[in-house]
This record gives sequence, structure tokens and C-alpha cells, in this order.
Amino acid sequence: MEHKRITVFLAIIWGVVAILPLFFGSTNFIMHILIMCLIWSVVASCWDLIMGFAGIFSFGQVAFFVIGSYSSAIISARLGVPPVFSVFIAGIFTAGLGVLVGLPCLKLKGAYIALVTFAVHMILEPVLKGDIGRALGTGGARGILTIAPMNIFGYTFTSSDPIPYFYLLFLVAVVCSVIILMVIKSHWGTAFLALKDAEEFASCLGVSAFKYKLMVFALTSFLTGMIGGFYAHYVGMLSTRMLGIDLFVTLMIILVIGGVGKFPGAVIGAFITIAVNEMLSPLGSYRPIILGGLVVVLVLALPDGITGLFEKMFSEKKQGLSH
Amino acid sequence: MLKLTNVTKKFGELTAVNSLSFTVSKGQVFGIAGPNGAGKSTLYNLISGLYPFEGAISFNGKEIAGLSPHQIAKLGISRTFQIPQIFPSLSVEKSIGVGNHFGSREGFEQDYVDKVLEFVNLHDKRHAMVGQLNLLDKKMIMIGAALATKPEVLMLDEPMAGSNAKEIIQLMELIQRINRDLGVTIIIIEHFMKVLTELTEKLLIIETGTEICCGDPVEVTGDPRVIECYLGDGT
Amino acid sequence: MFIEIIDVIISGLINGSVYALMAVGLTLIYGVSKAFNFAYGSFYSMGGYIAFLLFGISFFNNYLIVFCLAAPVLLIFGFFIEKLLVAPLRKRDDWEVKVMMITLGLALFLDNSYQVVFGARMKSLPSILEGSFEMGEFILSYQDVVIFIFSLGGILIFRWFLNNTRTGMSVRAVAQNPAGAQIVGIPKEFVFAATFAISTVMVGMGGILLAQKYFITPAGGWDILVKAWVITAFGGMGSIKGGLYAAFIVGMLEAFVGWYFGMTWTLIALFAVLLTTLAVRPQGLMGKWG
Amino acid sequence: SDTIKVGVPLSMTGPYTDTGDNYWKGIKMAIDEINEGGGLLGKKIEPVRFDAQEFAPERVMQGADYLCGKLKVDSVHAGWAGWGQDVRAYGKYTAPFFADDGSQTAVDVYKQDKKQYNNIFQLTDTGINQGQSMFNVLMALPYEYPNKKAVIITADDAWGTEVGDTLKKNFKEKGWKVAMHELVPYGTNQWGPLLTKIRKIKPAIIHVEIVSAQEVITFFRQFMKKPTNSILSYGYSLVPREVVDTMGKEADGLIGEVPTAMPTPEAPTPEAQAWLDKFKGIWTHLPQAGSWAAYSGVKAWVTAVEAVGDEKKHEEVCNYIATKGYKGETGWWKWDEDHVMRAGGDVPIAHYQVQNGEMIAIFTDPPAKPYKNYKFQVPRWIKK
Amino acid sequence: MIKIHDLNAYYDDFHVLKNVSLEVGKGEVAVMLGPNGHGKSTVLKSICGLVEKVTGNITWSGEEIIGLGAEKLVNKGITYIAENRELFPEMTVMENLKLGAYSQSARPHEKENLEKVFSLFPRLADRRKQLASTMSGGEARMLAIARGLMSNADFLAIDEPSLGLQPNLRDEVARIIKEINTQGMTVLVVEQNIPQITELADKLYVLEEGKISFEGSREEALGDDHLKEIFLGM
Ligand SMILES: Nc1ncnc2c1ncn2[C@@H]1O[C@H](COP(=O)(O)OP(=O)(O)OP(=O)(O)O)[C@@H](O)[C@H]1O
Ligand SMILES: Nc1ncnc2c1ncn2[C@@H]1O[C@H](COP(=O)(O)OP(=O)(O)OP(=O)(O)O)[C@@H](O)[C@H]1O
Ligand SMILES: CC(C)C[C@H](N)C(=O)O
Ligand SMILES: [Mg+2]
Ligand SMILES: [Mg+2]
Repeated sequence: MEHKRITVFLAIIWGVVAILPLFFGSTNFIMHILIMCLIWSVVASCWDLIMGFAGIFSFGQVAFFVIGSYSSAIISARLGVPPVFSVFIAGIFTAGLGVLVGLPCLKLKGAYIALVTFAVHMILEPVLKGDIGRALGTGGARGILTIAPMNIFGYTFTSSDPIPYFYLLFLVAVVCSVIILMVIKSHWGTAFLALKDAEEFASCLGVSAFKYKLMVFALTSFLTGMIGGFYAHYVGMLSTRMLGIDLFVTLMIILVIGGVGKFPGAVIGAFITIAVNEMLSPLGSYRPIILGGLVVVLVLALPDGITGLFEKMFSEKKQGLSH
Repeated sequence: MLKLTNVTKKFGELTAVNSLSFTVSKGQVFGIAGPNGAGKSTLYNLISGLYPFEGAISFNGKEIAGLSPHQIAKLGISRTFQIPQIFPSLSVEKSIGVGNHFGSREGFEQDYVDKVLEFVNLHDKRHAMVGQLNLLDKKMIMIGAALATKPEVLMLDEPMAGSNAKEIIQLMELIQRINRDLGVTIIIIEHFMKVLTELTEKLLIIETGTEICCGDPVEVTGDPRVIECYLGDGT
Repeated sequence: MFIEIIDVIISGLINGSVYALMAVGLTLIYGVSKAFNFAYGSFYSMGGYIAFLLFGISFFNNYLIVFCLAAPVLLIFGFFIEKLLVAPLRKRDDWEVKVMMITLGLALFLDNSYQVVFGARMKSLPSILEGSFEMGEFILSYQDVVIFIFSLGGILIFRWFLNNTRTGMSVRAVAQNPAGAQIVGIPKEFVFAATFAISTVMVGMGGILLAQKYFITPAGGWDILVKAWVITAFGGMGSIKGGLYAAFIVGMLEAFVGWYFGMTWTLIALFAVLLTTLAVRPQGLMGKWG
Repeated sequence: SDTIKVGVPLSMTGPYTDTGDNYWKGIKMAIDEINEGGGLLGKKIEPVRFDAQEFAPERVMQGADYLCGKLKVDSVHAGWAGWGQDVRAYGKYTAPFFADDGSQTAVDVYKQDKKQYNNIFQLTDTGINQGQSMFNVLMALPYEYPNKKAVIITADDAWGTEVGDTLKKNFKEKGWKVAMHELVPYGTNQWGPLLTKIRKIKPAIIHVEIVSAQEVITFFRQFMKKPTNSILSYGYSLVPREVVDTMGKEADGLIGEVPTAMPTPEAPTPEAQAWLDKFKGIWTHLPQAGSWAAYSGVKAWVTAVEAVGDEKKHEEVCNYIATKGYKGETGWWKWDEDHVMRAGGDVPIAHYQVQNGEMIAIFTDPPAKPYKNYKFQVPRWIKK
Repeated sequence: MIKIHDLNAYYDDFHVLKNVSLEVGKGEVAVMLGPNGHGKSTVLKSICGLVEKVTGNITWSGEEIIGLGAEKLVNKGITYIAENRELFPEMTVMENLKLGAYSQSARPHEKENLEKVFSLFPRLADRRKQLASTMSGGEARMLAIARGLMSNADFLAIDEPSLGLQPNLRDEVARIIKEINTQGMTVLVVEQNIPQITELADKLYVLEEGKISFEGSREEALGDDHLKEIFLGM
């Protein structure tokens, strides 16, 4: 999609989301879902940036999210840093880890990268639960049950009054998506695509695979870790259960529905997926069956997700090539 | 400006490049030829930093062994590949822009990209996606992207392969213009006699990684050893 | 001490054979189609559930019959899944991600269908061979011996087949260059589907073999997938020999780390070894076909 | 409307599935009973189920928001519901919430804001007290231990660590040696390395606390290949129905406990016996992990609602439960100031042994005393 | 013999070949010329069943073969030697050659064909254990041609065999084509850089913008100044 169109598209999405509380503001249940949509939209967009766009099969997204949320909770509790700042520190910390994880991935390809990054995900649970985690203040298997709520200039955002928190996160999500958009638009975006298509040639043209791959790890893990912090201070409690397969699958579905490498598809994907998931929840075990079936059908029928569909609808007929 | 001293590359038991030494001077069109498997492309890979090697390569007096490909590109050495490498997800203009943005020491200049597009005759296809183009266009994009790094030396690996007589003449003109108008030193690997004799100023023939002879192209192509191992009598 | 170590080695060997069985099918499809199959674990459970159903019918109450009936069912299932879900994707340029996603969807679908059909409770199968073999301090149950022989034998035969028969060579050819395979007259679409089907049979059979030792649960395949994945990458994606070595290394590693440091350290140790290996050899232990 | 909705968030998938199933059987039985008897205040009770999976905080919160926030149910019967996250999630709302957490952490959260969490009720005592009780009974068994070495293996979840730590402390105080204390992740089914160590230690007691059938069964089977002379205590992990259902007589000799329990196969009082017979009639097996506790939670709430006269007056209902308690089949239920049903009195912890493929109560505690004329049997794998 | 009538070929919705008709008689050598990217390879691939979207008629000895997949056609004696070689990178030279004789019809002749290609390309005999991926551009080209010859075909579609070959081997290729032709093989070759091949051609075709723009003998072509300059390099 052309950049101008992406920008317009993004503006429309955020415009619509901004007024949602007008309709649902009175129902905490729905507001809670909307807040989660905002959070997942950022996580999924970051994933899309690194996987769909930069072509690095990173499966560590959930892990980075959890790392960010734990570190913000611990930093604010242990060091007494106010949550407004601890989320940023958590983001920076996560970015540091992201770079560390990125390093071994530089030499690896496809499914190997997926595995190495997923390994971080797998190891995280025993580490957080075990002696190391307990020493750091993760609360071991119990998790952390009392995390200070977000507080800005003396105003406390609590989860029982979700509208202010919604707008706070709305702001954060908008900023994140603008950053991602800028990255895609800038020469970074071109560098990723070039490296993905022909790494040798790209490097002979002066593109540093090393630099750009690490930068994308750093940026996506920074944003993911930071939003993890916002999540922690919103929900107020954390445990390692988040590392179960469920969240991972949900994020993947968000990407399928939104379209891989089709930013801002991930944002739309997040809202649709979470909404559908909620609507299906009375169906119990049939919910994941339907969801799974939906993924299968969508991948086949809508290869580029909803965004691909829009693109097809709006773009003029492909030009034929002249000789 | 580009000086190789005793450069050697082994792949296991096979010595692909065997103690080669030569110098390419500024402004030259320098030809490299030799039988299949002689080590020509490998030589390019060594110069552009894709493989480690033994020996020394210096560029404008600076030793480049151990530098990574993107650093070498920034120094002003640019290349194309024998089997076209392209960026299917980018448009023609963007592809060429990659070279300008990342390889040029002066940073991105739209004017320069336009100039290159003009130069390789792709200005009317600038928005086309690269994947849909034909072999010749793909090669032109490679050359264009390499040119966009504002190189001092451009290394071409069999640019003419697969082209017909007329296209070969066009390509030769292009290379001459790059050399003359842009002042870029050219190193070219080719298998076409016509190209070797008419285009190059100095010609190096290698076989199994070893130099056979090096010098004036007409003399070199008349050398019986070269005819024996490489040219055959037909041509 | 000595006896203890022998004991640990035995359990390492048994684990290794189980892991080898799990990993080899994944290696096969990854090697051939470069497609990462997230539903692999669900196919494992499917084997178990099919056997469970068959054992429910008293007439089929015998492992030989169960194997003979389950294999073709799994074969056909795998074949059609490939044809219907994976083959259409292969034409797209970002098909690798798409295959991961569609198989993830399939896994979700299958696992939860098991839950609806069979319930969330675990199911068990009768032991294939009762009793155990005792020698002084050591004991080895016949069940483990059977698993060991089956998995090792199966893998070795399979490897021989890939490397030494023309059909095996054609499978490798498709893996390396589908277009080239087509040019020399290999029916590549069929080979893709057939390898997918064979890998489904292998993991499904693994499911039956292991279900009599462990249990069948709806989401039980995930552990298998992750283990198989680690082993496959460790050994070199696509290398059967590498997978075999990796399986036994991992089996031993887990046994020793679990024994010496405790069970919670096995996973951490496993990934530490994996990362170190990949840092030195990005292509895994073997890293190519054969 | 003419129905009263109650929320039932239980684990319906994952390792805790079977405990969820056990709770559901008790809850369903209670609701059916009320509905058959004309309903509550003339209205039918309608249970709404929610899969709490493995009690991830956001999952628990989602359940609370869905059941209390969206459906506005009038009470929640959760069984095992998490370790504190449930208190916070449901404490945001007012509907009476009954949990079987058995966790000190949950109580700690409660204590932070008793007013806010006034609607939270724990149906069982904490893991610390249960661990203590297990220890008391282990020491009271009519069996002479060959040595004073113990091995503790627990799941690496909050419940497992709480019980494990309590037992360890007790063993040490009594001069025992805890030769091995292992935390294992769920999904462990290769026990070879641990068993190698155990066989070397030859402990007198092995306590395994992993509330998921697959792990404890594979442990038992692999242990039995070459057993040591050890009493195998499974604590709460013995009681999910799946264990006995799968192993039958094979499990003979294992011991375990259930807090807030109906001792089986013979109940302590005639009312209780009637209840037991009814349960067996419906579900064709003896009640297990928490069925009775969950049943009683529903009944306690129903009694309070009837007394208050309006199911919507949540606060009054809660206060009624907290102050008046509830009279059940075995006697009085009273919640302490932390809204926890402490073990003892009419509702003790029952300790069982599997005999002839069924769970037989052999002790109750506190105080630790043998139950009726049922006797502990020395397990078959212990050689003299 | 191969007879093509009104062949149209597409890549997705990109229309490459437009009503192409041509004919190569049994035992003939036909050469196709034309500018870069105008569809020469596509003609060869269409014949050999390697293009998915094709319409029209292609008959081989009278039998309609359009739409049959490559694997069936190889068994019928139709083989393609690809412009971009399409070797099996992680297999040895020997394994690549053996796979060249994969089809039923080629298997019995594997041994003799192997000897034949080794005598044609001694370099391959020296390197029989080398992995194809590590061969140089020209070596890989030899291997691709040799693998095509292993299939014991009756009809060979050869796509730019000289691409990347050293000059004396280019002459060699012309000789090889001549030799297999005298043994009765029908050949359609796209090649613009080996004059000798044009000389031995029974027929020349020029393909421009997906259409046949010239059809005739070499002599006729020489009479056409446009062709002479552009394609024959004279
Ligand atoms: N990675 C590698 N591993 C092993 N051998 C290699 C590798 N790369 C190249 N070779 C061998 O090194 C020799 C030189 O190869 P190179 O590609 O440089 O030849 P070339 O001169 O470019 O030939 P051509 O004209 O055919 O392109 C060849 O024999 C080739 O098989
Ligand atoms: N797989 C493909 N998908 C899409 N377009 C293709 C594909 N293969 C070829 N094309 C396009 O079809 C046209 C004809 O290609 P073809 O390879 O047949 O040309 P050619 O005459 O053989 O040219 P060359 O001299 O480059 O070999 C070209 O414009 C090319 O870009
Ligand atoms: C964690 C659970 C096993 C606790 C159980 N409900 C009990 O109190 O015993
Ligand atoms: Mg070369
Ligand atoms: Mg072509």
C-alpha cells in the first residue's frame, strides 16, 4: 500500500476508535475489552513490523511483553519509581534484552530464528518462577498480585474507572503506530525489504544487515516492553500464565486477520479478533474450534487479511506490463 | 587504486583463487576472463567482503581485508552479480535508491537517483515492481543500484550473458559511458571476445585460480595458452 | 554412584528414542517443503485418539490391528490436509509465514475438537508389552524396549530409504529444488503431499506408541511439538541423521541435568546448549539432508 | 426476570480440568436440587459457565468482568479459582464469591482491604494449614517408619510451593531429613532421573503434590517399576477423580487429603449419608476434590438469600453469610474474620487411602483421629 | 514432431504469449531468437508443461499434450534444459545426473548416457562428488545440459545453453547439438550467441512481444536487414 493511503487509513481507524467510549463508556466490561484491544494492537503491530515487514521470524513477542510487564511492576515496587517512568525504563530494559536475543539471530534463518526467539519465551517461565525470579521479585509461582496503578500528576488511573485509562492507552497506541509508520516509511523500511529479498546484494550496496536487524529488535522490543508495563499497571497483577499458548495464538490470529506485513492491518486485526473472541465466548469449547477454523479459512481465502481486501477494493486495476 | 597481493582462497581442497596479484588503476576498464570455474566470481566475492581470504587487498592505500560488505561498499567499491539479485518487493526507483541511500557517502540525493534512472534507461519503468521485469531490465537495475552508490570502482560479473548482438552493443555503450562520463573505474568479467577486445584496456586471464597472462587485450587474446584453454579456435 | 549413572544413562537412552521418534517426521516435512507444521503435535494426539477409539471396539483390541488400521487413516488424512491447506499456499511468496499460520489454526481447531469429542480428561491405552526385564540393580520395562526398537528401527529404515532408493532421492530433489524436480519428471505436487502424509503417519504412530506410556490429552501435542522442534533445529532442520543424534543428546542432557540439578533446570539447560550450538553452527549439527 | 444467574468460572481445559469437573458436579447437584424444589425465591437458578483455564490474571479478570460486569450474576461459585488474582478481580464487584483456593496468598490479598473484598468467601483452609494437617496425619499413621528421610516433589505453582514449604518446615522441626525437595513443571512425565535419586535415598516418605492426573500417574507407574520402602503421600493431588478412575486398584496404598471434605465411603451423619447416596446416584461414583465444598457454597448462599429475601441485596447476603454461617449435612459452617472456612469442628480435613480401587477415609484432622473403623493398610510395595 | 497452434500463456494475469504457432519436424533443429523478456523461455516452458496458465494446442507426434504436467511429458520424451539451470544444490554432480534419468523411459539407458555425458564434459567426471551449489556459473551450465541429456529424450527444448559458458565450450555446445541431432533428436533451442547453431538450424523463429514475427530458413533471415543486424549480429 502506498504510504499516503496507509496514513489516511490509520487516521480513520484511530478516529473511529477515539469515539468508541461514547457508545460503550458506561459498560466497564466493554471498556475493558477495548483497552485490551489497544494493548494487543501495539504488540501485534510490533510483531508485524519485525516478522511481516523485516522478515525476521521472531516468536519472542509475548516474551518481551511479559518481560516488560514484570520489569515495570518490579521497578515501580522495588525502586519506588512512579509507574509513568517505570514503563519507559521497562521498555529500555526489554529493548536491551531484545538486542541480546537479536544477536544470535543475525546468523540464523527462518525457522531457526523462530525457535531461538521462542526459546526465550519457553525459558522465561522457569526463570520467572524459579530462584532467579524470586530473587528479582517476581513472586515466583504466585506472581505479583499488587502492582501500583498508573498515576500521572497526582491523578490515579484505576481499572474500575476505565475511561481515563482508555484514553491514556489510546494516546500511547497512536504514538506507537505513528512511530511504526515512520519506520516503515523511512529508509529503514526499504532496508528491511532489501535485506529480506537479497541480503548479499543489499549488503554489497552498503546496507548493514547487522545494524538494521538489531535496530528492529531493539525498537519492537522497546515498544512491546513498554506497553507490557502499561498492561501491568492496568491489570494490577501478573503471573507466568500469560506465557501459555493462548495469548500467542491470539496474537497470531490478529496478524492473520489484519494481514501480515500490511500495517496498519494489525491494528484492525486486534479489534476484530478480540471482539469476535468475546462474542464467541458463550460457546465454550466451540469458540477455539471456530477460531481455528476461521484462521484456516481466512489464510486461504484472504491471503492478505482484511487489509489486503481493502487494498484490492480501492486500488485501480493492476497495470499490464508493456514490453 | 585497487591492489591485490598474493590473494588466495581455498574451498576445502579446491584452490579457487591461487596467489593472484594485480593492480587496477583509476579510470581503467579492466577485464577478467578465463574458463568456467577459474575463480573469477570468487575473486569478486573476496573483494566485496563476502568471504574471508589469505593475502592482501588494498583500496586507495587502505587495507580492506576483514571489512564487512557494507563497509566496503561505503568505501566506493560496488558490484553486480552473475545471477541477477534483485529486490522483488521494491519498485525500480526504490531499488536504485537503496544503493544511493546506503552506499553513497554523500547520503540520499533524489537528483542522483533520477540521473541513474536516466542512465540505465529505466526512467519510464521507475514505478514498476522489480519482480515483473525481464532479465535485461533486472540486470540494468543491478547496475543502476550499484552506480547509485557513487562508486569509484564498479565490478560487473558477466553483464552481457543472455543478450543478443544488438543488446550487447547497447550494453557496451552504457559501460563506456559509465567509465567516461561518470569517471568510474570498471572491472568486468565477460566471456565475449568482442567485449573483451573492444571494451577493456587491460585484460587478465586466469585459469584454476592462477594468472595465465595479463596485459593488452589484443595481445592477450592472441596468446596461444589462452587460445588453448579458453578461446578455442572457432572464434 | 556407578549404578546411579547407568540408571540415568538408561533413562537418557529411552527418552532419546522417544524424542527421535517425535522429531523425525518434523524434520522430514521441513526438509522437503520448508513448511513449518504447527499442527504436528495435534497429529500426534490424533494417532492416540484413533487408537483409543479402535481399542474401544473389542474386535480391534490388539496393537497389530490398531497399527494397521490407524496408519492408512493417518496417511489419507495427511495427504488431504496437504492438498487442501498447504498446497494452495505454496504459490504465494510469503507462504512460509502463511503455512505456519494455517497449521496453527488447524492445531487450534483439532485440539479443541478432541476436547469436545473426547472430553478434557486424559485417555490411556493398554500397555503394548507388560512386564520388565531385570538384571541385578537395573530394570528395563519391555514397553520401553519396544519403543526403543520401533523408533530407532523405523528411523534407520527410513533414512536408508531416503538415501538409497530412487524414490528417496526424488524426495530430496523436490526438497532442494521443486522446479528442477519437475523438469526431470518428478511429480512434485505428489511428493509434497506424500511426504506430508508420511510425516503425519510417523508422528501419529509415535502418538500411539507413546500414549501407552504417557497419556492422550487434547492439548498434549504442544509439548511434543516444542520438543520435536528443538531437536530438529538442534540436529539441523531437514537432517535425519542430525535429528537422531540431537534426540539422544537431548535425552541424555535432560536425564543428567534432571538428576544432578533438578527438573526445573532441564529446559534452561536444553536451550543453553541449543543456543550455543546454533551460535557456532547456525545450520545445526548436521544442517543438510541425509 | 424470572431466573437468577450464577457464575461458575472453573477450569475446563488444561491441567486442572479434572478438579474443575469435580467442583461442577457439586455445584450442578445443588442448583438442580433448588430448582426441583421450586427455585430460589420462586425463581429458577441458571448457572453460567466460564472456562478459567489456568487462572492467568487477565483470564480471571476477564471472567469477573464477563460474569459480574456484563451478565450481572448474583453469586459466583468458582471452586479453585486462582491464588489471589480472583480475590482482586471479583472483589471489584459485589456478588458473593465462593472460592476453594486453599491458598494463603489469597487470604493475604483479602486482608489488604477487607471492606472491598467483603464478598469473598473461601470454602477451604489454606495450603499452610492443609500441609500441617498432612504432616500430622503422616506422623499419626499406625506404621513405623524405617528411617527419618523424606522426599518432597511439588508442582512449581503457588499451591505446590505453599504445601511443599510447610511440609519441609514440619519435617525439619521433627528431626527428619528432607533429602530432596523438587519443584517440577506441569507436563513432566519422564521421572527417570528423579527416581534414580529417590532409589538411592530410600526415603520413608515421598510426598507428591501436583494437582494433575497425568503427572502423578506416570510418577506412580515409573516408581512401581522398582519401588522403595516409602509411604507415598499424594496430598490433594490424589483426589481429582481422574486418578482413581484411571488407575483403579493399581492405586491401592496411596494416601491423600481433601479439606472441607465429606469422608467416604461412610458418612459421619445420617444427613451426610443421604447426601452421599444421592451424589453417588447422580454421578455413579464417590464425591472427590471439593464437590461437597462447592455444593455447600451454593447452599450457604441460597440460605442467606432466602433469609435476606432479595438476591440483589449483595451486601446484606454477604453479611448474613459472614455472621450467621450455614448449617450443612455434617453440622455448622462458620467463616472466620478473614472469610476463610477453617478446618476443624464439623468440617474437618479428611485423609484418605486408596483401598480396593476406592478412596477410603482413614483419618480426620484437626484433631487428628482415625475415622470410624477404617484402617490404614501398609502399601503392597513396602517389603519387610 | 511438435506442432503448436495458437498458444497463449499467462503469468497470473500477465499475458505473455499471444497466439504463437510453430512447428518443429522430426529430427529437425529449430532456433528461436528474440529480444530479452519477450517470451522465448515461456514458449519452451509451455511445451514442456511448466507454465500453469496456457491455452491453445500443442501436439507431439499427433497427440495433444497441452495441460499435461511436466512429469508426464518427460516420460513421453520431452525434456527442458532450463535457462537458470534448476539444479539440486545440495546434491552431488553424480546425483544430479542420476536424477536426470529419473523417468521410466530413461532409466534403462542410465549407464550409457552417463558415459556419454562424461565424455562430452570431462570436467563433470572430475567433479562427480562436488555439490552442485558450489559449481561455478559455467560448470553448473554444463551440468544442466548434461542432466537434460540423461533423460534420453526425443525432443529437447534447450534454453540459452551458452549462458555463462566460456568461448570454446560454446563451440562445443553447437557440436553436441549437432551430434544429438544426427542421432535423431528433435531440438528447439533458444540461443543468440552461437552463430554455428543458427547455421545448423533447419528453421528460425523470431519472437517479439509474445508473437512470432518471423519464421523461415537462415537464408531467408539473412535477407532481412532488421533481423540480420539485431539477432544475427552481422
Ligand atoms: N562455496 C564454494 N564451495 C566450494 N567450491 C566453490 C565454492 N564457490 C565456488 N567454488 C568453486 O570454485 C571454483 C571457482 O568458482 P567461480 O564461481 O569463481 O568461477 P568463475 O570463474 O566465476 O566461473 P564461471 O565463468 O563459470 O562463472 C569453481 O570450480 C567452483 O566450483
Ligand atoms: N514466473 C513468472 N512470473 C511472472 N512473470 C514472468 C515469469 N517468468 C517470466 N515472466 C515475465 O514474462 C515475460 C517473458 O519472459 P521469458 O522468460 O519467457 O522471456 P525470454 O524471452 O525468455 O527472455 P530472456 O531473454 O530474459 O530469457 C518477461 O517479461 C518476464 O518478466
Ligand atoms: C490448590 C487446590 C489444590 C486447593 C484445593 N482447593 C484445596 O484447598 O485443597
Ligand atoms: Mg562466475
Ligand atoms: Mg529466457
